[in-house]
Amino acid sequence: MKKLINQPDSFVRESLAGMAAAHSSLLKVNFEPTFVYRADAPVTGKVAIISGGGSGHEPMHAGFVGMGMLDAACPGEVFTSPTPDQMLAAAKQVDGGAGVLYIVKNYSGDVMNFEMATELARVEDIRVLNVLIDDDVAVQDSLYTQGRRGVGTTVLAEKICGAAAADGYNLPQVADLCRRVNLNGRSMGMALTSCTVPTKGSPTFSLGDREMEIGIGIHGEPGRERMSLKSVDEITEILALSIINDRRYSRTVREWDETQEEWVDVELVNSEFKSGDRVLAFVNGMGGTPLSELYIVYRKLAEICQKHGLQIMRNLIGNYITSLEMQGCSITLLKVDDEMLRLWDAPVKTASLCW
Amino acid sequence: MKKLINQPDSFVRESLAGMAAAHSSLLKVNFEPTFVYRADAPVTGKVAIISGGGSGHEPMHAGFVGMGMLDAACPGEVFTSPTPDQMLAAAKQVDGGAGVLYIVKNYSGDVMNFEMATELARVEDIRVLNVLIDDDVAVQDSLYTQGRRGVGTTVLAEKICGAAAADGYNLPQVADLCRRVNLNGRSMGMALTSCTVPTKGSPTFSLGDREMEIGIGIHGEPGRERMSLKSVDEITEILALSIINDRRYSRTVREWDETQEEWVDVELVNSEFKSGDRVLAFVNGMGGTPLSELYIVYRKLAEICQKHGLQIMRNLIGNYITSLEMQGCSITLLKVDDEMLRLWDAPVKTASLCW
Amino acid sequence: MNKSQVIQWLQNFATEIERNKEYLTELDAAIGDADHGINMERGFKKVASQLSSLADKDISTILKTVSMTLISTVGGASGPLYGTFFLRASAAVTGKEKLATEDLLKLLRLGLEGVIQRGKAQLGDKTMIDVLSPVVDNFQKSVDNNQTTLVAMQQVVIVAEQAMKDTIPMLAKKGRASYLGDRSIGHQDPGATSTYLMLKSLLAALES
Amino acid sequence: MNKSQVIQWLQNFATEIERNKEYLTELDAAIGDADHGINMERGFKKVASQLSSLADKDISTILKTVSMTLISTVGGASGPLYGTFFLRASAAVTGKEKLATEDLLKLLRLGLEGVIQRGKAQLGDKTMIDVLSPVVDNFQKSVDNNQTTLVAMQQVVIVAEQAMKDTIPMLAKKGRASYLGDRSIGHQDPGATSTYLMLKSLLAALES
Ligand SMILES: Nc1ncnc2c1ncn2[C@@H]1O[C@H](COP(=O)(O)OP(=O)(O)O)[C@@H](O)[C@H]1O
Ligand SMILES: Nc1ncnc2c1ncn2[C@@H]1O[C@H](COP(=O)(O)OP(=O)(O)O)[C@@H](O)[C@H]1O
Ligand SMILES: [Mg+2]
Ligand SMILES: [Mg+2]
Ligand SMILES: [Mg+2]
Ligand SMILES: [Mg+2]
Repeated sequence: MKKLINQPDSFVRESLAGMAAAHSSLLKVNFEPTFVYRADAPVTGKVAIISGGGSGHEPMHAGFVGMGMLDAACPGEVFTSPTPDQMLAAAKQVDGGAGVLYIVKNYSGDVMNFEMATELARVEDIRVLNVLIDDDVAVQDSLYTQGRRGVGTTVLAEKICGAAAADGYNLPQVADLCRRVNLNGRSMGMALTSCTVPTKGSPTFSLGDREMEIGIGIHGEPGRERMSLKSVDEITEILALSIINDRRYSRTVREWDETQEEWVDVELVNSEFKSGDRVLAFVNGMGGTPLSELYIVYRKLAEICQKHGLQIMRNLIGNYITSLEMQGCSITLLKVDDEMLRLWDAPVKTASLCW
Repeated sequence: MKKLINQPDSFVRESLAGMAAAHSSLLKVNFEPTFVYRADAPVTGKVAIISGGGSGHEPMHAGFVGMGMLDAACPGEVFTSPTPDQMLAAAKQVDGGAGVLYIVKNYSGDVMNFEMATELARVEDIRVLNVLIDDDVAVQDSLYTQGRRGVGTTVLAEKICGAAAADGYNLPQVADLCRRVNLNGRSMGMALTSCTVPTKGSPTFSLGDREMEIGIGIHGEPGRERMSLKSVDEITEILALSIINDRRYSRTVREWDETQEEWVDVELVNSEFKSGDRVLAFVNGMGGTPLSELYIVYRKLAEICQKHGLQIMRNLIGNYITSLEMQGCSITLLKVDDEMLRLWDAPVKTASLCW
Repeated sequence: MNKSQVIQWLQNFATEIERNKEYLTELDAAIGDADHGINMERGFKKVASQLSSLADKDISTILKTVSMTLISTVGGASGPLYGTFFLRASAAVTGKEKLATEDLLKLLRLGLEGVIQRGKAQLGDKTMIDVLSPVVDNFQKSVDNNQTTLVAMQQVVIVAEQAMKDTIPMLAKKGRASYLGDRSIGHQDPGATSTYLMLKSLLAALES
Repeated sequence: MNKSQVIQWLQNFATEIERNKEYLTELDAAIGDADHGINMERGFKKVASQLSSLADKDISTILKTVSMTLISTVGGASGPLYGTFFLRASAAVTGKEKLATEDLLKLLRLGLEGVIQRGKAQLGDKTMIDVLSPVVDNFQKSVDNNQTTLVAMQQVVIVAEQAMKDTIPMLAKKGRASYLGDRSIGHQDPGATSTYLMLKSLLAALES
C-alpha cells in the first residue's frame, strides 16, 4: 500500500484537520462527534442541507460545504457510514429554524444511520426530511438487492438543492426538488484499478493487466461485468448507453412523513431519457485518473449525446465523487429543466466547487 | 499501461477536443498549430499572458486559460515542449496591442522553443517578453545542469500575473512581477509511483513497493534521492525543510531586452525564507494521489510553517501541475507581499481555477 | 440472569469480538467491504471501557448505554442494527434488576423485531436475522417447556451455530453482499457470525 | 554536391531516423525522457513528404523549408536545435544551385554555430555539439588539404562515429540528462547519435 498517510486509523481525522486548517473562512470541523459545517452556520431562516457518508470519496462531501451547497457534512470512517449522533449534532449546529434536509446515498448503512438520526432529531424537535439518492444503473435489479446505489447524482443534487435553500425554498420544496433531481439522474462507473482501504492495507479487488470492471461501485463493489480492457471510446459508449437506454426504474423507499410523524413507504419511478431531453453531463474521475483522460471521455460522451438527441446544457468534469486512489471514471446524465439550470448556475463557494 | 485512451498518438488532441467541447464559453482550441485561447481574445489594451509546455501536467496550462489568468496555452506532445509556431500563432491570436508575456518553465526544450518564438514574434512586430520559472530546489546545482526546473511556482505566477494584466499592468510591469514571483517561490516534489507516457507504454522509472523518490521532476526526472517509504509527516518535513532551508540561489538566465532588441544574460538571485515571512502554501498532487491525502500533507505543512515563523496567508491544495497518473505530491512556498496577495485574491474564471 | 451476569455477557462479547476481529473482517471481505470486524471492535472496545461504571445501574440502563455507544461508534450497517437490538432489548426489561427466563425471551424477541424493523430484511436474506430468528423460536419452545434459562441458552447456542452455517449457501438480498448476486453464495454471513458470538457470550456468562 | 544529392541526403536522413526511431528513443530513455526517436521521426516524416515538391527549389530554399518543418513539428530540445542548424545552413548557401567543398564546410560550420548559440552548450557537455564540432574541424583540415567533398565526408563520418562513442563516458551538463549527474556517465547521447546519422546520410547521398 502506497499512500501519503501516517497511521491508517488517523487517516480521516488528519485529513479533516488539514481541511480545517486550510479553509477556516469557509468551514469548521467538529470532532467527537465528527462533522464539517459552514463557518457562518446557522443561516437563519434557510433550510439546512446535510449530507454524509463514508470517507474516501473526497471532495464529496466535506469539500462541498459552504455558501450555496451543503451546510454540513458527516464523514464516517473510510467506506463506513457515519453514525446518527454525528448527523444529529450537525443538524443542531446548522438548523437555522427552517428545518434540515438529509441527502442520503442508498447504502444500507447510510440509510439506517440517517433514519435513526431523523428519529433523534424529531425527539429534539428539529424539523427533518430525508431524500435518498439511488442512481447507479449498474444495479439493475432492486428486488434482490438493497436497490441502486447512490453515486454521481448526489453531487448534482447537493449543488442544486444547496442553491434552492439559499434561494429561500422551504423544506418540503427543497426535498421535492431533491427527489426530482434523483429521479432524473442516472450514473454508471468503471474501474481500471482497485482502491486500497487504509485499514485493510491491500487492494479491495484485483484486476489483471488487461482487465477492467464495468459498473463498479464507489466502494469497489463489483459491477455488472469484468471485461478485457477497451479503448476509452468503447468504454464511454458502454457507460453512456447503459444510462441512456435504462428503462423505467421503480422502487419503494422509506421517507419520513411530517404529517403522520412516521416512516412511510413511497414508490418512486424514474422516467426514461428521450430524444430532445436537455441534460447536464458529468464526467467524474475515481481519484487516480488524470483530468486529461476525463476530457477524452467527455469528448466521446458529447458525441454520443448528440447522436441520441440529448442536448448537453451544462457539464462538470473532474474528480468529485471518488474511491480513494482508484483509476477509472463514472458518467452521470441528469435530465434538467429551467429551474434546475438556474439553480445549477447560482453561485457556489466551497473548497471544491466554486463559481 | 492502463489508461482511458484510444491511441497514444491521439491523446493530446482528443483531450483538447474534450476541453473545447466542454468549455466553449470560456476557451477555444486551435489545431495546426495547436493552442488554447480565451474565447474573448484578444482583450484590447490588456497585456496577454501565454504559457505552454509539454502535455501531461493537466490542468496546467490549458485549464488556466480564461478571465484573470492565461490568454493562451500552447500544449506540446506529452512531456515534449511545444513548437515556436504554436507560440507565435497564439501570440498573434491574443495580443490586444499591449504585448505578450511568455511564461516559460526552465527546461532546455521549452526555453529554446520560446526563444525562437520570441524572435519570430519580434519579426512580426509583436511586443514580447519572456520570464523563466525555475523554482525546483531538488536541483541544487546550476553549474552542471540546465539549472532548476520550473514546477509549482508556475501555477502561482500564472494566476498572479493574469490578475495583474487584467488590472492594467503594462508589459514590463507584468514581467517584473512574474520575475519577482519566481524569485520568491520554491518547490519540491516526491513520487510514490511512476507515470507512464502513453507513446512509451511502460513506466518511466520503477520504484519498489516500499520505495519513494524525493525531489522528483514533473516528467519523472530523477530527484535528489531514492529512499524507503516514510510517513506523510516525515515526507512533508523533508520537502518543506528542503524549501525553507534553501540558501540564496544564483543563476544566469537569458531574457529578451526590448531596448537592445536582443538576448541578454541576467543574473538572478533568490532570497532566503526567514521567520516573519508571509507565504502562500501550495500542496499539489501529482495526478494519481487523492485529495484526502493532500490535506494530510497540508496539515503537517501548516504546523511546520508555524514552527518556522512563516505565516500562511493563502493556500492552494489540489492537482494543478501533475505528471499524468503519478502518485505523489509537491509543495510550493511563495513568499508574498500585499500586492501579490491582492492579485491572488482577484477573481479568476478558468476551467480549473475559479473564484 | 442477574445484573453481574449481564455485565459478564457484554464483557465476554467484547472479548469474542476482539479475538475474532480479523475473522469477521475476512468474512466481510469475501462478500462485503472488509470492515465488519473493525466496526464491531471499534464499538465493543468502547462498551468494554464503560462496563465497570455501569455495574450498579439496572439492566435496562446498562443495555441502553450499550445501545447508545454502539450507535455512536460502530457506523455502517451493523451500528444501527446492533444499536437497535440493544435499544429494544433495554425497553423490554425496563426496571429489572434480574431477568427471568421469560424476560430473556422478551429481550431477544423485541431485539429481533427491532432489527427487522430497522433493516427490513427477511428470513433467508443472509443477514444476522437468519441467526436471531430461529434462536427466538427455539427459546420460545424452551419457555413453553418450562426449561431453565441455562438449558434454554445451551440449546440456543447450538441452534445459532447451525443457523450461522446455514447462511453459507444463501443468496444475499440485503446489505452490500446483495450486489454480488450469485457470487454471495458459498460464504458465511459476517453479521450472522457476530450474532452467534453474542449468544455464545451470553451462555458463557450464565455458565460462569 | 548538387541539388538532387541534397534532396537525397535529406531522404536518407529521414530513412535512417525511421529505421533508428526505437534505438534513439531507447538511448534517450536511459538518460532523458525517452522521446528523441519519436520527436525526430515526427519531424522527418513530414520533411520526407515535402521533398518531392522541393526538387526544383534552390538549395538554400530546400534547407530553409526543412528548418521550418523541423521547428514546427519536432518540439522538445532537438526541434529548435536541428531547426536552427538547418536555418543557418540555409543562410550559409544562399542562392546556390550546387555546393563546392568550401560551401559544404560553411554550411556545417554555420549550422554548428547556430546550435551553440541556441543551446549554449559547450564541447564536452554530452550533446550533439560533441559530434558536430570535431566534424567541422576535420572538414576544415580536408579543405585546407584540398580534398574532394567525397573524401572529406568519408573522413567526417569516421570522426563522427568516434565522437558519438566518445559521448559515452561524458557527464551531461546540458539538457535533461544533466539532472542525472554522475548517472549520465556510461550512456551514449541520443542527440549525438542522430547527428552522426545525419552525416552518414550525407555521405551516402554523395556516394550514390
Ligand atoms: N438490512 C439488514 N438487515 C439485517 N442485517 C443486515 C442488513 N444489512 C446488513 N446486515 C448485516 O450487517 C452485516 C454487515 O455489517 P458491516 O460490515 O459492519 O456493515 P457494512 O455493510 O455497512 O460495511 C451483514 O453481514 C449482515 O449480517
Ligand atoms: N542545450 C543543448 N545544446 C545542444 N544539444 C542539446 C542541448 N540540450 C539537449 N541537447 C541535445 O538534445 C538531445 C535530446 O533531444 P530530445 O530528446 O529530442 O529533446 P528533449 O530533451 O526535450 O526530450 C540530447 O541528447 C542532446 O544531444
Ligand atoms: Mg462498511
Ligand atoms: Mg522530451
Ligand atoms: Mg462491511
Ligand atoms: Mg528527450
